[in-house]
Amino acid sequence: MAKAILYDATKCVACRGCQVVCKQWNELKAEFTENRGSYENPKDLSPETWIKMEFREIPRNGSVAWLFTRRACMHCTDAGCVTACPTGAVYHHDLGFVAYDKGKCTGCGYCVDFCPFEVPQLDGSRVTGLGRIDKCTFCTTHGLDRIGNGLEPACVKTCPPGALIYGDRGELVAEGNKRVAALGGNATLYGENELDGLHVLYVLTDSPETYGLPKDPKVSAAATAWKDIIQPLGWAAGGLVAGGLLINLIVARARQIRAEEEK
Amino acid sequence: MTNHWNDIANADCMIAIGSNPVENHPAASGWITAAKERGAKLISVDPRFTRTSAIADIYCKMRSGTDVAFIGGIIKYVLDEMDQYPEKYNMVYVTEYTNASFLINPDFEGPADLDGLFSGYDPAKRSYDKSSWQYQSPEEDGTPKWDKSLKDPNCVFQHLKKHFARYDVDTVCKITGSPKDTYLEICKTYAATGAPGKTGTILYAMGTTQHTNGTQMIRSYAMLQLLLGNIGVAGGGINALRGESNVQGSTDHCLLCHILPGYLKQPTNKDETLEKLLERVTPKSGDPKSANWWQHYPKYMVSLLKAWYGDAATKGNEFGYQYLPKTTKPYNDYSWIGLFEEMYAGTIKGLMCWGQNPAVCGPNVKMERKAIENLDWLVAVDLWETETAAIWKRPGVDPSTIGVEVFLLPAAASYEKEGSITNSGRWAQWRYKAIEPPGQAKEDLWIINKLVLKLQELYARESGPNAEAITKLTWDYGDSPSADKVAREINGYNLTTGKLAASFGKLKDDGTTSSGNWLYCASYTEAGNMMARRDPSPGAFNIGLHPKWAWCWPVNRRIIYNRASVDLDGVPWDKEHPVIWWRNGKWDGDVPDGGWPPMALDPEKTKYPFIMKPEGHARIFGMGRADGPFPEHYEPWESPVDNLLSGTQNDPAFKIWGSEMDLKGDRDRYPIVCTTYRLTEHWQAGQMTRNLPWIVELMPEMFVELSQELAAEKGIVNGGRVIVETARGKVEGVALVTARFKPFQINGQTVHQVGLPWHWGYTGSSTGDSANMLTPHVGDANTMIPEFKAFLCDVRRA
Amino acid sequence: MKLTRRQFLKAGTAGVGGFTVFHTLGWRSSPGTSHKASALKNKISETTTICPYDASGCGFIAAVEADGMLKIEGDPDHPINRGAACAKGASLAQLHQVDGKINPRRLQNPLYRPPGGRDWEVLSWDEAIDRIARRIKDTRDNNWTASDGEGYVVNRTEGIASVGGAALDNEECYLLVKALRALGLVYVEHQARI
Amino acid sequence: MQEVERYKLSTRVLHWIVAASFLVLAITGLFLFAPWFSAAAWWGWSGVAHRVAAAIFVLVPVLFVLFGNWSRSMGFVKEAFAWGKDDVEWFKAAPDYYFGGDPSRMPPQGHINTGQKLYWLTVLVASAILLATGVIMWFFKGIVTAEVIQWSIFLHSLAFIGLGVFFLVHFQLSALHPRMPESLGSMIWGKVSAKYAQSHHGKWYDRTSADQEAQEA
Repeated sequence: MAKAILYDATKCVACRGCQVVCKQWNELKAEFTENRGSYENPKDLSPETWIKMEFREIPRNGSVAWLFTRRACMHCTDAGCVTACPTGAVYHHDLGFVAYDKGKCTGCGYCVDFCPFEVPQLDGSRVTGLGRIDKCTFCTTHGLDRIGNGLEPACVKTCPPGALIYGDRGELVAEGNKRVAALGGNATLYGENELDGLHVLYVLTDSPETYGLPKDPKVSAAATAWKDIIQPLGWAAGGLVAGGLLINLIVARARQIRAEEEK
Repeated sequence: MTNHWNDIANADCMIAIGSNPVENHPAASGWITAAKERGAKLISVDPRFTRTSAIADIYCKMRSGTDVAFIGGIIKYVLDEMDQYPEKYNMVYVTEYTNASFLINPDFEGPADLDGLFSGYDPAKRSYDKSSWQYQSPEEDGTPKWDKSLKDPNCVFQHLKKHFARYDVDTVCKITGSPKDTYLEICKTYAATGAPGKTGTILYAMGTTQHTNGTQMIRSYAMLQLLLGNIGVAGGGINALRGESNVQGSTDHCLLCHILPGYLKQPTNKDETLEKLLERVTPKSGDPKSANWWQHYPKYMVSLLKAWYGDAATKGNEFGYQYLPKTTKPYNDYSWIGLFEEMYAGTIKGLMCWGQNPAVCGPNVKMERKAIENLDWLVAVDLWETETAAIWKRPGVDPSTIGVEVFLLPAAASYEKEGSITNSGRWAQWRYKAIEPPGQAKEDLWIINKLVLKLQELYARESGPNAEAITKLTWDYGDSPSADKVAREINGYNLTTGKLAASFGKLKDDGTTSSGNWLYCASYTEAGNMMARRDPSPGAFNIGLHPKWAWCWPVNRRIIYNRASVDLDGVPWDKEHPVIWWRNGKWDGDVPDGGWPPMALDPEKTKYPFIMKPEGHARIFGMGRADGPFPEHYEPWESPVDNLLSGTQNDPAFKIWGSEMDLKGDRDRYPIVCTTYRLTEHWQAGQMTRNLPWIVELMPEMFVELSQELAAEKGIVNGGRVIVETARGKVEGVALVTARFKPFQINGQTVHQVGLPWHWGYTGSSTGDSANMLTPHVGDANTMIPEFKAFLCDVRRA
Repeated sequence: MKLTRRQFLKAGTAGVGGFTVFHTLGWRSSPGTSHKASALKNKISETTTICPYDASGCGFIAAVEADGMLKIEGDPDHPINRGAACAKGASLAQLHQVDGKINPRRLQNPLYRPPGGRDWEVLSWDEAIDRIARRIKDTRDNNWTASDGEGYVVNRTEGIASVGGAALDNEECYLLVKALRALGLVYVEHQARI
Repeated sequence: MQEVERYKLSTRVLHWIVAASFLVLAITGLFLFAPWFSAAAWWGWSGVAHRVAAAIFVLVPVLFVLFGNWSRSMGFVKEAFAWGKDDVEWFKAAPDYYFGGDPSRMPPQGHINTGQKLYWLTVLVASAILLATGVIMWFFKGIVTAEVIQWSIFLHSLAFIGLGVFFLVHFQLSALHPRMPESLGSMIWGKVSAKYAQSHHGKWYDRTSADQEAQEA
């Protein structure tokens, strides 16, 4: 049974307890930041910041609305990172979300390159490519596994207004649709069908773009091409040639020996 | 809070005014969300669109310091409606439970007659002779003189109508700068909670208290709530959302100049004997239906003295009353501003700071820092190197020129020790030690104990003036006191049996009981430490009282004045959310405000519900205040506009101090309104958050919020640097240009307002300018709480 | 074992309903004595505490491991916050510990700065208490008002002031006010005024 | 026994430098095809090795071209593109020959034979692709669109497959194949026997011996 998080932007107050509790649970360090004319910080997700709240001011009804959005891994079903990850370090957990096994990571950074939400971030040197890649693991990091121990994710537990709910994805989709219907207007449930279904669902009062979310996210064909073409092709070509060469070697040697004997 | 956090969920409408609960009480604000889920409306009134406004159903901007006008307009709206549609309101509540029907001395005149003043004003003393503000003498049987039809021109209700007749919507909006249609929507929405069975709550905080007329603003809230029948009911009340974890407890224990534990009065010089004190402070009522709870004052005072002086407190020595210091000046002169004025003048030589950081948190800190510099010695007990302790390190000073000797003592954090704290909803909750404090850090309890033991030793050896006050002080906590033992002392004992006192009803004035704080009597009984209880069941009527979770004063009553939540037959106004209910000859539900039967059922034995007032009725007319029995709109001390309502520009009764650093800015030089506030991410003077890396990451720098319009005018860009200057000082910060601040149209004039968080200072991991460099050294006429929220500034690009 | 030792921070009682109002929730009652309960492993201590920031009175659970690692999360049994924590509450552990070590900003010794001094000096507690008590006594005795200008006996000192208390526990506030008034202080103030 | 110089020292040095860097590149790149090797990635240090090797793989030949004999270098490059009728013959005869058939049916070959030429061509083309896409992936993140990066990754991998597979053939034929006993040695010592040269690179042998004779005469 797939699990998910429902984020209700109408309830969120951007207290950012989730941002901090995520750091506590996952033992992440604080980052150096600056005030850039906003309440928002750090600048973006990073290996030390797996979730951050975004603040947006938009005009509404002659006044202003202050929209808050959760920015963290969306745990896509059609996940660019999972598709692109050559080693299976990023994988779909049995419960549907995108988990991450650091032990298998080669640091290739393809997950960074193929995420339609630009969630995983490489923090390190551009020259050497050395650095850390990390992202929300839905609290399943080895040794810090809440889900496996029957707990809800840390961000969900900490959310004071209950803007985050953890549960069966199907139920949450139904709940989200109910809330969106009650809100009316431009309200949207984001994530029900995007990328074959996200495991973080958003109840939004307005269009996804208003909240900075891509309207119709897609995983690049190149990601699929890598997993579906490159890897099989690589093994097929490599295997065939290696096999051919082996036969060639055996045959050639045998015939040469025979020729020498004949001589 | 008259009610408590969980109770907010029972409200039908909530006004957050002078508060920003979502940002400053984020977790408890879950109960606001819970109310909204039930369909309740949230109204956010604030000069700035906040995170509370972001989830509000109605947001209305209001210029800082104009609350009385804002609420006055709603009161007028309600009074007008009461004339036309009395059935929409709970007139029984207004007539029977408040003093609306009481007749006032015919000499009384108000601002409508006296150009903004009340009768009895003496401009030279800036104070009132209140003799005309009194009830007419009661009938012979003790019954007050009243007119239950509310028609007598001398009754409170008619005075009220006359007073607020001037607060029409147009005038109000010209003063506050609120959009008229939004304002009317608020009047309509909130007035709807006046229907019997409907409830509204007012959530306020320092945005209200920190004005020269803050007390009157709060009174305007309370009066509105009384008119709407919203006090004592579930989902109602007026709720001060307090800002520090134990500021309720520290107030209850009265670490304040004018009171002793349990809100007993600090004796003045004229209270020469205990008898004279008790005579002055114990209220009397001739009305047999008035419980007049404070008549028990002597029991609480004597029990306090017994707790402090034990066997040395005897009838013969007035229970040690003479050991206590007495004051001479009006009490406000000893309060914060007066204290720092005296320190500045050099009277005060030594200062102890217990987890407080005046160099950041005080008003006009430029002056208060100078005052701290004047001390001979300073003891700071804290977790961190505070700005106060590091006063000699502050930017721009040469340490060698600063003579103050500083002791900085390392204290334990909240979970490095054991004890209780009392939240805003009056719940006293016990907490435990999770980990040893780092290094040599010690509990404050340990530090206080060591100091007192040493002082007792010194005075026993060397003596000194009034030495017995120290040597005879009961101080038997051993080398390392346990919070448990102290908690028992606070609760008090029956000294005859040696058992813990069961409740303050059992306290006596003959020296046979002790209680360190009568309000906390029943918090620790023979049944155990009530504050440590952890049964989360919601309790009676399922309104979230949680009566077995921890303990709340008084006597575990979760909603105070709850006898006003029922009609004269003891039946709840709101049967969906009953607080108490008279059934089968007894009260069910919360601990009632006295167990007397309902007013209509047993006129002999019953008592009025507002038991803390000698007249038993809630005071719509409040004769106790320094600046008038009704709230009147006055402009802040520094204001960009003239008072539109009268020729009296400022509250006439607050004290103005005269040191050379108590400067006032004029509106030509400083045309912009400035206010200060807190953020979700930081706390108070900032040491408790500016030293936590996770928090600093979220809010790394001091900033200034201003409107796009003002920024355009001044050439300020978002993310750039900006300087805010007042007559007192200037601060620099990052400019946060936002659509959440909008200029006000005040009587046809454009008035800008800017705002700054006040969390920064010069020590710690994240440093920045202190907003209190800007604030004035004036305070409320009644409480002397400083004016942090409305003053004048100018803004420019750095 | 890391996996199980995390269980102390219990799952929210609310589950999918999240922040459902108590009307529909049905609180499970827990034993009245469970305050220091349920150390799951002998390497763990688990303690309930109340948040030291605003006056909401939110409950937290502090868990300490044998190696001193500290984590503090909202107490799911607590009626006010039901396991929730804002940014400040969620940072509580950093009051004590940052990245597994004592917060380097915490004071760990009594410090002394002499008049005109340019730096702190470390004092022992005994020395600190002795010196402070001496300052208090001297200042009190030298600035003693036995009777005021109006001829009344007042027995007070205006030479010493005390501020603060909202960050202390009730028991500490009480002992403090008891001591201060016994010393004859009248300038006693704290956060409630400002 | 008479020997013929087949590779100059500089050529051999260049070959082995390029070969070594290629091996590093191939192995560190191969981790992406072989998840069970991921531990060998050493938390991304393999990526560093890949980048260092890439720099060597690209820069060393470039330096050789820049500071070496320009016409000789161009001669090498031209060799890859010089195709003729003999190459067709070679393709016809090669399968049997390499499976140990009668060598006499092989048409005479130049300095490098058709197969080697094909490999050399692959090296040049694939390297160009690897270089271009590699540079994009390395230096242009955040500058070009995600799509460009994504397709660069695809092409880089594709080029690697082509080159890698051909490399296997090259390795076998030059180091293991019984028909090419002197091939490996020639790249190490630079010389082959005249007999080997005559049988494997007839045209070249004829030309070089003619040159030699001319010089001697």
